[in-house]
Amino acid sequence: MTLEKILREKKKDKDILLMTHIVLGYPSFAANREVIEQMVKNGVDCIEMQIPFSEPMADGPVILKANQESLARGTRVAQCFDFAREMTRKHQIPFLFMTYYNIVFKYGEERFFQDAKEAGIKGLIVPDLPPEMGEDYFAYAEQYQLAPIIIYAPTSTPERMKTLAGSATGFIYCAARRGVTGNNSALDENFDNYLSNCRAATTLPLAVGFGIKSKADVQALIGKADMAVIGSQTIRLVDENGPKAVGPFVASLR
Amino acid sequence: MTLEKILREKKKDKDILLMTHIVLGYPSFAANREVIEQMVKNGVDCIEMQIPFSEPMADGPVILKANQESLARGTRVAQCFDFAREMTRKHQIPFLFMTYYNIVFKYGEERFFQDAKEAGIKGLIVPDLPPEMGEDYFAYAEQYQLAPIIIYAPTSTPERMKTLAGSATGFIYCAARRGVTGNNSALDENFDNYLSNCRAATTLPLAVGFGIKSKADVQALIGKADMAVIGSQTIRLVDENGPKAVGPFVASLR
Amino acid sequence: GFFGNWGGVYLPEILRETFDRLEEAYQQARNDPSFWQEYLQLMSTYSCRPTPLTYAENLSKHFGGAQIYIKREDLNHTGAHKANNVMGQGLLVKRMGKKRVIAETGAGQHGVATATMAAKFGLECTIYMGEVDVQRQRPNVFWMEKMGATVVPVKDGSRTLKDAINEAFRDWVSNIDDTHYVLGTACGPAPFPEMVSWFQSIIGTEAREQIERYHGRPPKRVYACVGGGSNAMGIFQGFLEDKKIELVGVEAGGDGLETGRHAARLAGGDASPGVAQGYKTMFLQNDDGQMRETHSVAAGLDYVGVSPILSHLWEEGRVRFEAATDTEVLAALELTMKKEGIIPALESAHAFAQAFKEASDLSPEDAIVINMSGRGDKDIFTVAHAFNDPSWKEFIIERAREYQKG
Amino acid sequence: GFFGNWGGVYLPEILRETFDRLEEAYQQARNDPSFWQEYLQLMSTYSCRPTPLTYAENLSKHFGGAQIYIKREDLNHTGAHKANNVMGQGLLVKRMGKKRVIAETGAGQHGVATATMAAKFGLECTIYMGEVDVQRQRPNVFWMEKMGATVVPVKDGSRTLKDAINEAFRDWVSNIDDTHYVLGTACGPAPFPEMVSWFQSIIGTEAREQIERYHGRPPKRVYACVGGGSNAMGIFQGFLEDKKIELVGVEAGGDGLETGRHAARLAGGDASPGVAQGYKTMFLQNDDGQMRETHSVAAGLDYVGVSPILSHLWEEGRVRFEAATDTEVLAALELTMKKEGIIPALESAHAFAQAFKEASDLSPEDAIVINMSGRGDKDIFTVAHAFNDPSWKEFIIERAREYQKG
Repeated sequence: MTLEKILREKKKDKDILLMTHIVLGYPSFAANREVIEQMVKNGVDCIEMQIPFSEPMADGPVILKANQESLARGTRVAQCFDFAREMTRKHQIPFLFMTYYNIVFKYGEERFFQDAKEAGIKGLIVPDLPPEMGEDYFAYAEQYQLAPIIIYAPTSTPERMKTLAGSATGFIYCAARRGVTGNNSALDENFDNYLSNCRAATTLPLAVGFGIKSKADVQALIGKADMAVIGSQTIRLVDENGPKAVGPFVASLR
Repeated sequence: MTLEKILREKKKDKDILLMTHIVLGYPSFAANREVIEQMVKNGVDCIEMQIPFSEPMADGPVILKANQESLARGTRVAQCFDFAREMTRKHQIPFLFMTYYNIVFKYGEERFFQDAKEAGIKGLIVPDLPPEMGEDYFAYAEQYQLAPIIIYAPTSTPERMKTLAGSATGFIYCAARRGVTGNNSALDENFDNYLSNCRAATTLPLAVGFGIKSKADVQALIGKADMAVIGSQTIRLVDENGPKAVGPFVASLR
Repeated sequence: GFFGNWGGVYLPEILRETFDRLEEAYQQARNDPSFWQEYLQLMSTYSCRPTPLTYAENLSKHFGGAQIYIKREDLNHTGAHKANNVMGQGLLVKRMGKKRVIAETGAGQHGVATATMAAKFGLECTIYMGEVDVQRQRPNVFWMEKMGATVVPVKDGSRTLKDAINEAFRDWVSNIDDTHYVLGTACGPAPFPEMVSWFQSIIGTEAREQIERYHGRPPKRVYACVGGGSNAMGIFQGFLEDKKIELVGVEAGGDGLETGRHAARLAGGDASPGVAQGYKTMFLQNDDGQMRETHSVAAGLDYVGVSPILSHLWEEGRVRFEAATDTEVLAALELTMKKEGIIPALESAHAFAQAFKEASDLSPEDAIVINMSGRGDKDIFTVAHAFNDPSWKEFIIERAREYQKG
Repeated sequence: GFFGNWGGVYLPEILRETFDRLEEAYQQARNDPSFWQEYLQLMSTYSCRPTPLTYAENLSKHFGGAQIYIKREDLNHTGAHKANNVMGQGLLVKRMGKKRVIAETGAGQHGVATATMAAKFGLECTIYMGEVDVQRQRPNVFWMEKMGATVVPVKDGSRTLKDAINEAFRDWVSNIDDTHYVLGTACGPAPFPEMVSWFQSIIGTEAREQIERYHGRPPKRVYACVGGGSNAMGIFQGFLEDKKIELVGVEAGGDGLETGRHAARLAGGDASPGVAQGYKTMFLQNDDGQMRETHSVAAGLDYVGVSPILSHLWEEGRVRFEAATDTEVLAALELTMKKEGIIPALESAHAFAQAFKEASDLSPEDAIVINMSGRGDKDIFTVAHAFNDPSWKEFIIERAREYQKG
């Protein structure tokens, strides 16, 4: 089943879907395992697993630090694939890889898609690869039927959104505001306009991320978006209270 | 009696005359008093008393330091005149002032000559005032009958010596070598040529200074010069062994 | 935005609009002859352009080969070629009507240059600098602050240049409307490599005219150090079309290519193609694509990537790349000071070191040009430290003693 | 050798021959047009002449009076106008066939400039520097030594500039045949005041041409700081003959003229005529003629005498003299950095301070020129200290800690 289809199926029973984020190898693969377990048990619909990169330009301090510490502890890309294979077999929700383009490029684009497919991954989020720069990448995505998630930004014009939609499958990731991951967003009127523009540009499900931390944030998205993305907040939670804190938090969101 | 005449009289009884040097107020006027007493008692023929100056450009480290310490202890020009008055009344040898031109200039040239005359001073040694720069100075010297001592240097040409001799009275101070006060001189063949040039340029007595420290140095000048000048050496002596050491040293020189 | 296989704009969607507008402003400026006139006017009245080309008579005799000429970017305002780029971008900022500039800085020179430009143009200015670098490079921080810039110590990650770049991008994505990011070298996403090279081309244009005037004909070789590559791009552009002139880019050999502790991307075989910080070039990275630690005595050369334009010229064989080790560089610096009374920056001294290795292979009929990208006297802390000067250490200790008393 | 009542050659006989030969060489050079051509050529290829005249748009607006232009001697090689004099004397040394140069230095700039010239011309070089200054100014000592000079710490007297001068003269009288004493400013016995002023006149010649080109007519006023007076003589000479142009020399007001802790010879009433260090001028001295201690935040202005030519121009009323206090100077320095991105040396900042006091009295139709004699960034130790910057102190203490560990 394609990612889009899976999400649409899940959406039938829920007001809004939840996607969460982890950084692979941070604080350890064992912790990742536990956190994912907690997430899945508590109703998360989709998980993006970030393969750490030494230059995570679009990430804020929390995820940046997680990337660097994971690498400092020796995390290798091959381990990430192994771990993904393990998770997709164990848990019946879609898993995505999130990373930066250099990881894909250096791995070899086709090989990356092959291995990701083989590992049961459903889609890829690569924030520093606009479609203009990724002809091969998008071709392989189609060939291997992995969703190349496209990101919209508040600065994207309606025309730009249409163009981008042409390359998208799975869902559209709508960055809720300017800036990087981990800061607060104001879900105000401008934001509603922005989401209407997103909606108008594509028929794909819309995921909204950047700065979502509470039930109220999630509630505010019902009817406007299909999926809420929780990023840095679970990392903070694990840092402060350990993997066990993730379950109750996720459960509280919906 | 003019300085020249006094020296010629003294020379009648001696192979060579001795001139010594003190820095006024260093280590104190009391010490100066004692040192001069020792010098006169032991046959010094003429004493140059240096009025200290903050920028003694032609002096080497020993006399430089003496100048600066004297000033640091508060020595004033007026005290130097008072002290000179006391010495000239007490001792029957000629006393000269040695200083730099700024001391004379700032005091007022005519007043300086007047007061020096009144204090019983016989001549002035001002190493940084060549005759070309001192028209008034040399006029006052003549008016007040104080000898403006002229200095010859090893670099002075015979013509230059002749010209300088035109401004000189008292005696000619022949600097024994290049450099500043307080270093060693080589009294060699070049030196003999130099002294012949000096002798040829003037009929005035010749004093030879810079670097004379021992009986041998003084002996070597007999027949070639009229007066040997002992400068830094007595200051070193006083620094190391006190004023009492000066008498035996001076006595040993001749 | 591509040069052969290199370059591009690998950026998050949030920056796309900003880059479109920047590209537009750059193209307009480039097509408007009055812009370059304004730039030349600014550089000849605020900085000291044209900078001289100095004939190094003593060095030439010493090596007994080629006649050595030195292009004196050290005599620019703020002491390095960095001024060319920064003042050019300043004019562009005025055109775009932005009110604020940000920049990253490692050793601090680009930060000082940017703060200078911001003061001159009346712009708000924030400089991102790794906390470690803030501590190491206090003098530059002091001047930046005195010129009115806010210096933000970046406390994330390794707290050095890379993290400062990340933080500057983060600021930019949050403040795209009023802010321009003054990138410091001919790297990064398009149009930066081309734009920075364009501003720096003033070096090559002048040098070409000067060497022909003094030497009567073009040089045999042109040497430039290569960190990001902007000074090299600057001087090479004056000689690129004449294929008979050999262009030599000199990278940081650090402790030696064989030790792995270096920053040689195009000389030696340790780098591989990659995409980071918004562009594709040869990076020093591991098999996974993680950037490696680099090493050089010269902070300005201590960088994982390199101008995509230089990667292209390397691939085409138009520019030869070499590396000079820290030890060779200090020796070249010392010789240049003693023989010519000129103090190259540690970065620039790499170009000198390579030129010295090769000067005697050429004939006295031939000329070579070394680009002296900046002056070394501003780096007293680094240079005295690099020479391990005992009196310098005593001096610092004595100073500290006074401050600790106070 | 006299300028009105001032100047002369008050020297021991031992130096007469040397000065005669120097005077001769100077007159020959002055009458030989090819000498000046050679000088111009040297300064335009080894240093960065003509140095720019920068329009200070922001400062002009800030004061709302005269249009402020800055003559940029800071962009010279070695960072100050000192290079003009030193390179000129270097050419003269070559003509005289001497093999060795000596110089005195206080803060160290003239020493660095002389060491630079000696390296360039292949001359032996000894720099005399008070032991106290050697300890205070380690960075400059470091560069002098690296350029091959021998720096001799003078341990006599107060172990500062005056004693270094004495020691340099002592060296000279002992080594007259092969050695030239490179005096650093327009003071001392003839022909130094005139000769140094001649070499520095390159500043005024350029500035006159530049201001007329940019402003369309001559300036109303020209400001220059005055220590020994060489940068002031340099720029004033371009405007001296046009009596409508007011020339303003700015001396070190230190803690204020009323405190006695200053170095103002011609502004204020504390100085009197005197003769020292070989020439007659206005000196800060007591009633006995002993030189006084002077004080200024700027080491280069902290001197008891002043160029005899300036004493003459003062007496004639051609140049107006003012004093700027340390506090005014630091404020002017700070404002110039913030408004223009330019860092004047503490010495030069005196000229800025006085110009700022007066700029708003003039009309926007009028222009004034400030001579920026040198750059301040090389004086980080002094400037950061003068601003009492706490982070600077921490930085030094931290550095010292590392060295003490090592």
